[in-house]
Amino acid sequence: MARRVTPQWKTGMTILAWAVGFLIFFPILWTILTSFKTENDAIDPSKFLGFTWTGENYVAIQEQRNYFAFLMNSVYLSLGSTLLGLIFAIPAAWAMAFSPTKRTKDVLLWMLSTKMMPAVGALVPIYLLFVRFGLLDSRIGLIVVLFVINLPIVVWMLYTYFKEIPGEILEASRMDGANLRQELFKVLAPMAVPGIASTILLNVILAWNEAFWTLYLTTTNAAPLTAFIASFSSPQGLFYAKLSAASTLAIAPILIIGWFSQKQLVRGLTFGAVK
Amino acid sequence: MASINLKDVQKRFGDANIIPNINLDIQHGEFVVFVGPSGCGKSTLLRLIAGLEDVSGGTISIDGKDVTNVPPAGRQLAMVFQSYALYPHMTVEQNIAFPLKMAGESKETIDKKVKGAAGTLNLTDYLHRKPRELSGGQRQRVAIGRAIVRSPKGFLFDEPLSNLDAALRVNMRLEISELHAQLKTTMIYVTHDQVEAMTMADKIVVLNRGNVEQVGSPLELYENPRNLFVAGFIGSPKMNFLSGAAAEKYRANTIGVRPEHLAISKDGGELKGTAGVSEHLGSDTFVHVKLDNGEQVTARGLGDYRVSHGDPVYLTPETNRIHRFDQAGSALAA
Amino acid sequence: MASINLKDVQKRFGDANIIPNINLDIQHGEFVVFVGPSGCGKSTLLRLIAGLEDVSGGTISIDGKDVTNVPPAGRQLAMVFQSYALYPHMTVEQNIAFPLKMAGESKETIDKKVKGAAGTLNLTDYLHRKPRELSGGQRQRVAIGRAIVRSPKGFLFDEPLSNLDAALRVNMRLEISELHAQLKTTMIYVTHDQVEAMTMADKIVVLNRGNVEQVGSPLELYENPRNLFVAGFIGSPKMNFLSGAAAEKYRANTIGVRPEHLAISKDGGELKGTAGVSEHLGSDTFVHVKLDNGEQVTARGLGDYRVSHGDPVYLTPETNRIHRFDQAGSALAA
Amino acid sequence: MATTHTKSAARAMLAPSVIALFAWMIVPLVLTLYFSTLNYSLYNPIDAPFIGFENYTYFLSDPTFLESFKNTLLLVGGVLLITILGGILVALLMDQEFYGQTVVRLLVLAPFFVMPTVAALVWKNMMMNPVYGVIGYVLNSVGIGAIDWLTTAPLLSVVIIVAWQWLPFSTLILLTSLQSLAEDQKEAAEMDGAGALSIFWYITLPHMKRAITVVILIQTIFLLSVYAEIFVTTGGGPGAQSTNIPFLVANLIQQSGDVGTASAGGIVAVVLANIVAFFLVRLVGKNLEA
Amino acid sequence: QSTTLTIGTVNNNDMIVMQSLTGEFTKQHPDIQVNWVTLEENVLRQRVTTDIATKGGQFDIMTIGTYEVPIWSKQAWLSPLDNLGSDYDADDLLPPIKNALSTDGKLYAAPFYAESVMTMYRKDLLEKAGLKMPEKPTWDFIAQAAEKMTDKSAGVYGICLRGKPGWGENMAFLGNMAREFGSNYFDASWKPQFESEGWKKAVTLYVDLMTKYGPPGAASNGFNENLSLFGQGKCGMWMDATVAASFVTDPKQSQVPDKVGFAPAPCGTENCPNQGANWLWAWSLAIPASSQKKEAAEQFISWATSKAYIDLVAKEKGLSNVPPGTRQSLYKNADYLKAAPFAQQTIDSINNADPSASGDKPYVGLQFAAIPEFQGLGTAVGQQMAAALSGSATVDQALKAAQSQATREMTRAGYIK
Ligand SMILES: Nc1ncnc2c1ncn2[C@@H]1O[C@H](COP(=O)(O)OP(=O)(O)OP(=O)(O)O)[C@@H](O)[C@H]1O
Ligand SMILES: Nc1ncnc2c1ncn2[C@@H]1O[C@H](COP(=O)(O)OP(=O)(O)OP(=O)(O)O)[C@@H](O)[C@H]1O
Ligand SMILES: [Mg+2]
Ligand SMILES: [Mg+2]
Repeated sequence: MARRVTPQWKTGMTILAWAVGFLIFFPILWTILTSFKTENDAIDPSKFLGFTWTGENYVAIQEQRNYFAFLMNSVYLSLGSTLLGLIFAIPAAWAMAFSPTKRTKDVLLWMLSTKMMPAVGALVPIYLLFVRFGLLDSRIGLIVVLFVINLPIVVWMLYTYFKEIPGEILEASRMDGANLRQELFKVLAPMAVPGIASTILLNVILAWNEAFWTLYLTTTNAAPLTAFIASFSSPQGLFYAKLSAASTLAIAPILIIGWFSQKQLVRGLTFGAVK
Repeated sequence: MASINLKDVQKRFGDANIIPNINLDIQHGEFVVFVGPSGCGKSTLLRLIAGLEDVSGGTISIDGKDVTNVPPAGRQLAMVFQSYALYPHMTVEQNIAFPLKMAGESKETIDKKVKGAAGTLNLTDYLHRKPRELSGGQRQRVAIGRAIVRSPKGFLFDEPLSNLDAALRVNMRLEISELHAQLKTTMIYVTHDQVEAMTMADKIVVLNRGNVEQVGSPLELYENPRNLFVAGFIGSPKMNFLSGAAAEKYRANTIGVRPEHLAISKDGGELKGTAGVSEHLGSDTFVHVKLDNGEQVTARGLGDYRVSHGDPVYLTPETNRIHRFDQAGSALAA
Repeated sequence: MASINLKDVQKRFGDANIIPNINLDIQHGEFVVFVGPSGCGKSTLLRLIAGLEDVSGGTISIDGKDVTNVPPAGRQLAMVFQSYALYPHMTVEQNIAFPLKMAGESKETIDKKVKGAAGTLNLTDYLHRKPRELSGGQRQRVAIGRAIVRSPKGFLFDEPLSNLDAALRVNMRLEISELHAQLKTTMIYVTHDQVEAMTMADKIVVLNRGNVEQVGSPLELYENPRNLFVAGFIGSPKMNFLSGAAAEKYRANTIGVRPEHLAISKDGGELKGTAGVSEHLGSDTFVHVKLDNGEQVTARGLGDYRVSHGDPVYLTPETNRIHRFDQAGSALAA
Repeated sequence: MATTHTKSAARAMLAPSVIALFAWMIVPLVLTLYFSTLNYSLYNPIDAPFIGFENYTYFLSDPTFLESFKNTLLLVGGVLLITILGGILVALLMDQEFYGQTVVRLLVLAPFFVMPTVAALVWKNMMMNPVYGVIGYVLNSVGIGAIDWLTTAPLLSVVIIVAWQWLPFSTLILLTSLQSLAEDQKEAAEMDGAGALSIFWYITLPHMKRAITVVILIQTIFLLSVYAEIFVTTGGGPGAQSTNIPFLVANLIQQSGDVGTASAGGIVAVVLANIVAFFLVRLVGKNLEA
Repeated sequence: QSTTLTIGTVNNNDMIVMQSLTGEFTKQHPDIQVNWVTLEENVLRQRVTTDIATKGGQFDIMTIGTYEVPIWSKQAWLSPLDNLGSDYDADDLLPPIKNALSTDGKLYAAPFYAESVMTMYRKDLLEKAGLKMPEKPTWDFIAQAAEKMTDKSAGVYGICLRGKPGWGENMAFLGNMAREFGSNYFDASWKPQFESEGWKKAVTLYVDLMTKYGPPGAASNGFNENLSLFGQGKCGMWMDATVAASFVTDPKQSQVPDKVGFAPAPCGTENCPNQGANWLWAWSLAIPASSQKKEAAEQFISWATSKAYIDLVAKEKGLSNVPPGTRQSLYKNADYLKAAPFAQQTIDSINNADPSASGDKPYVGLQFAAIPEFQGLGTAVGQQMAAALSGSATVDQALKAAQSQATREMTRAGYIK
């Protein structure tokens, strides 16, 4: 933890890491660049940076659809379902990580197995239910759906992270008179910050990118960015640049969320807590 | 302040029967020390009392109330963990303040109490550090601090001073004794340190493989160990055991003499042997002697006692300090 | 077997200057014990030597070769961590075998050595357990086992016996001493236990706030502490310090007398006082006495020495055992 | 650790999640089971007679069914292989000290932020297209010649796209796991004479075991249901070369409106997924404990 | 009080123009508000199908095609458009289109724009090749021209055709082409015809042309991809929907706007049906029977498919950009015929297209068969065709597989007894 790395090593790693990062990021970079091209430049793969920059695609897009309405829905849906997910999953993961029984593993696997049903298979039943309860095109209905479909993942992730935390620290808090809620939110949660941060990030992304239910169960009031994108994929005529602009708009907010949560994905905190 | 009673308490981990059956009564305000070999079940017993583990059988009551199924928070005991179990995301200050916060104390009270405890524990300079930036002993002190700021019904200390230096340890010993004298709170204290056990305890419980070997005041155990195990366990360096002719002379299967009751001389005495290694502690010198009958004993001499390896020496036990044991290892009446 | 030299070694953690400047020579095959108050930098120094931390300045050499920038593996030292640092996913057996496996030993050799070490450490029954199923002392023994199975150039022990019971501790002490006698490997040993320090060390290094206060053989430190700090730190209970008239009598600012050199009597003596608490260790009794001039001192009596709280007592220091210190705290020549 | 009290608390804490998931599972499941026995077409929803297992036999006798099943396994296996191995390597790299760590980490995580549809569109049109795509352009300029990815290697193309999307996930999980490895264990291993490789093999990898297991299980679940990427890029073709089970089932309902057969297909998919999961759990499940 | 209409539509250019002009409509009808749900074609189709089939009632107006209208109107899922207003002039609609959108003489959807098929070609390249486009091109001529026009080193490919599998993608083209060689999807007893002579010839030629003279990656090229290729000047000829014409002649989207010529779709046999114009499609607006806002919805449809709307677009976006293929009056407008060089060919093609059922063709539709099973079946067959094109199967294998798959499906659906 306290050993210096040699400057050569650091330089080497810097080059390697940036190269890998660049390669992995390249398709997105290309999309962002393309979004500033004219449609004719967009289909010429030899134009990397040497093109005339234009913002016309963004203007065109905003003229067609109200980006912010979709954005706000995406924000509501992903944050809402994530919040709901955490409220349900933190206790559940705590239970399975720190009070395991013979059946814990089965329960965990069963949770995952609820995700095995192909979504289309459940489409008609769910659609009928939504019609029945008047939930179509409502944010709340969709938040609930996104919450349940991601719940197994959230539980799983938290479970793994919680498992790494020495149980004795929780015991200490019990001795210190903390009740269950305090144990969970004052002691466990802060210790698991990196894990919870990546879980939140993951869940937000999954909810943000969920493109089946969000398309089928919304029309306008609750339609998120997936619907926004669906209105830009493959229109007639050249569309790479406009598609890129729309994609950039759809990715940008979550990249920003990623940027902030990235700082939370810090080194594990348990070091030094127990012998 | 609480009385704690264990009735037929048992604990198994899977197949391993760690605590076969323990009965124990701890009175209001008593200072009880658990001693026993490593792995004998001291920490487990503490955790059972704390409510951190379920008993496999039997009942635990506090103040006469059966608490066997009461969760830890409901038992109102404070504990210092052998492994410290600090909150890694909190500073020293927050760690110590945590139980007070849980008890809903006011900010000023908390502040005052934390400052006080930190002062006692020499932690004032470290209040804003996180546990990972502390030395081993400092971490242990934080763990102690966290336990002593509250006013619980009883304290459970699991080797709380093991990583402290002698001076600090003496201080802390006095602090804890004083705390006890002040609050008259029941305390259960696990230690491997003979000095701690002897000086702090009202009552020592000697454990061995999950069984109570003997319960009594420190001097009682020192002077009248019930059996070979207790005799060998209490006192450091441990009691010398002699069998054969030397023992028969006292009509016993085995006799025990503590090093401090074995006078050493170069001129003459009851038992003859050859000096082995001498350990010079400064205050005392422990001479390891190989008796002519092949038995190995240790005798205590003065701090500046010198004897060369291989020299013949003579040892004389203080007759009235001899402990006699029968074949089964039980002590025989004096 | 290696000589280890520290030259102007410094260590800072951020702003905190933990080790201002240390020079230290450790000879081939020496057994060196580091002692010092909790938080004084012992573990840090060990980690610097091990190569687990970078020095902020200065050089470390092993066998005359500068290893300041050599990674731990290249230094070929074995270490017992204060925090144990066991591998949680490996059984006891695998934990102990790990360094041997890394050294590419054959399966049989590994097996033999692991069995051997486990026997020595009373761990044979636990070989297939994972660390989390062990008691504190058992974990510590695994950590020791992991270090001693190999044949490194030197050993670094960070409070390796702190969680063991007295009997086991004596055993382990002898085991380690024997290991040292056998292998003649350089050993650096951190401990808070006076007995360990006094009996095991060829050389004790007394640290205080990251500085070396004194280096010397155990008896040297005991008998000729260079200053008040060392005098107070070595020996338990600690040396009594007297100033004022009593000291002036010996032409010193302060004089020090160890409890064992202070004869206690109810009849008469040099210093008069009132008995306070008596601590009965069985082997000895420590009587805390409040002198008439208000100073607080401790005297050692025999194990069965009894004196009631509040009784007048008289103390007589052994004149030739008195330590004299000047105003700055440095020892004055005898 | 566990006491009756914590155990009953645990049950109470687990209950809401279990109930929510159970409801989410059982309602559609029962309805789907019911539909799967009907001759229920979206285009003729009023008249849906009971036909027993006919939907199942029809679905299972679909000539593309076996190929889809094989493709499903290949897709899952291929992506897992790439993302686990790649994820470990990238996570190790990201764990090193280098300049611009935050930025690079974000770059590496970014593909996961991209909606599957968008990712597929971008790869199809701007990367893999032999005329407009960057890959083709690069291959052309080094003289190898553009490859028509989606026609010549349709399944591989889908694997590449999906792996690109999921690599960040495994990297993220593995990186978080790497960072929770207590430093003193690595230090102890170093003291024990372990080299970088040994430390990785004996300390780091066992530590990451659970994380790897989780990545495998979670990804498998998602990969078993890959749809958008296929829909956008190859449309399952040519032939059925890149059709997987979900795509097959989805086509039934979305192209033919055949709810009955799609439901049967859904049930079959669930069963198959459970079989796959069962073997996976046998393979890696023990890492979940402890 | 005000009514809010939710309109589901595809993201094609003409619809996007319609959205941008919504303000004009709401100005005229201040009590009506309009919410647009714009989705990609496939997604929209699935979305509205689910909704209408489950009576979800999410949409007041849906954009659907000539494929859905006959099926849905038979299910009574659509409201007849009997109240489009006095000045709507339904008789001005092109007869083939109007027929295709009517069931039992009632109009169930109003055409927004319509298309048939034609040949688009590069006049300059053809000239360079020393050829001249005949008035009625044959596939023999096309093959010859494709060979001559191809110059792969310059990135010019003689012919671009749809390859992307899908009933609305490659099957639209191949269904049309098969008819140019005299074959249908099904015979009078609903037996699939994929192994008939016409299909064999058509697909063999198609694969042959595309592998020799087509662009790389043809098997994943759909309408849009070909549009880009053609606009880039990479294609010599392209047979596809007539709507493409306004893009390839638009200087903003095309690099060859004035080098494009238009000709009828080629024929493979002497007497090819409908002169080769075996394609008819109209994106149309319809009202689900479940809509509570039928009146307002009809007002909107009336506005969006009216002559006045065409004038409005002409004014705002230019005359050549008006939605084509729906109204006779547009093709009587000399200005339009001048501004849109493709107009004549478009109207001719549409007028030639006759989708109605006949003796040997039991289904409505040309490039598709208007039965519910066709989507799935057509797409599955389309996959086989793509496999043939990509070389992973021979033409015979592909057609055989197509035949057996289709037979299986039709048997199950009860068409084949
Ligand atoms: N990472 C760190 N950041 C800041 N300060 C640190 C860090 N690690 C240790 N320290 C400080 O350095 C000093 C020396 O620590 P070290 O662990 O060497 O003490 P020690 O002598 O081993 O004490 P103990 O006997 O209590 O184990 C302590 O005051 C400690 O708080
Ligand atoms: N979770 C567990 N599973 C199995 N055995 C266990 C578990 N926890 C403890 N043990 C065993 O129970 C015995 C008693 O352990 P305990 O921690 O109570 O010992 P201890 O007396 O505190 O020892 P020490 O002085 O070394 O701390 C030990 O032999 C230990 O190996
Ligand atoms: Mg213990
Ligand atoms: Mg230390």
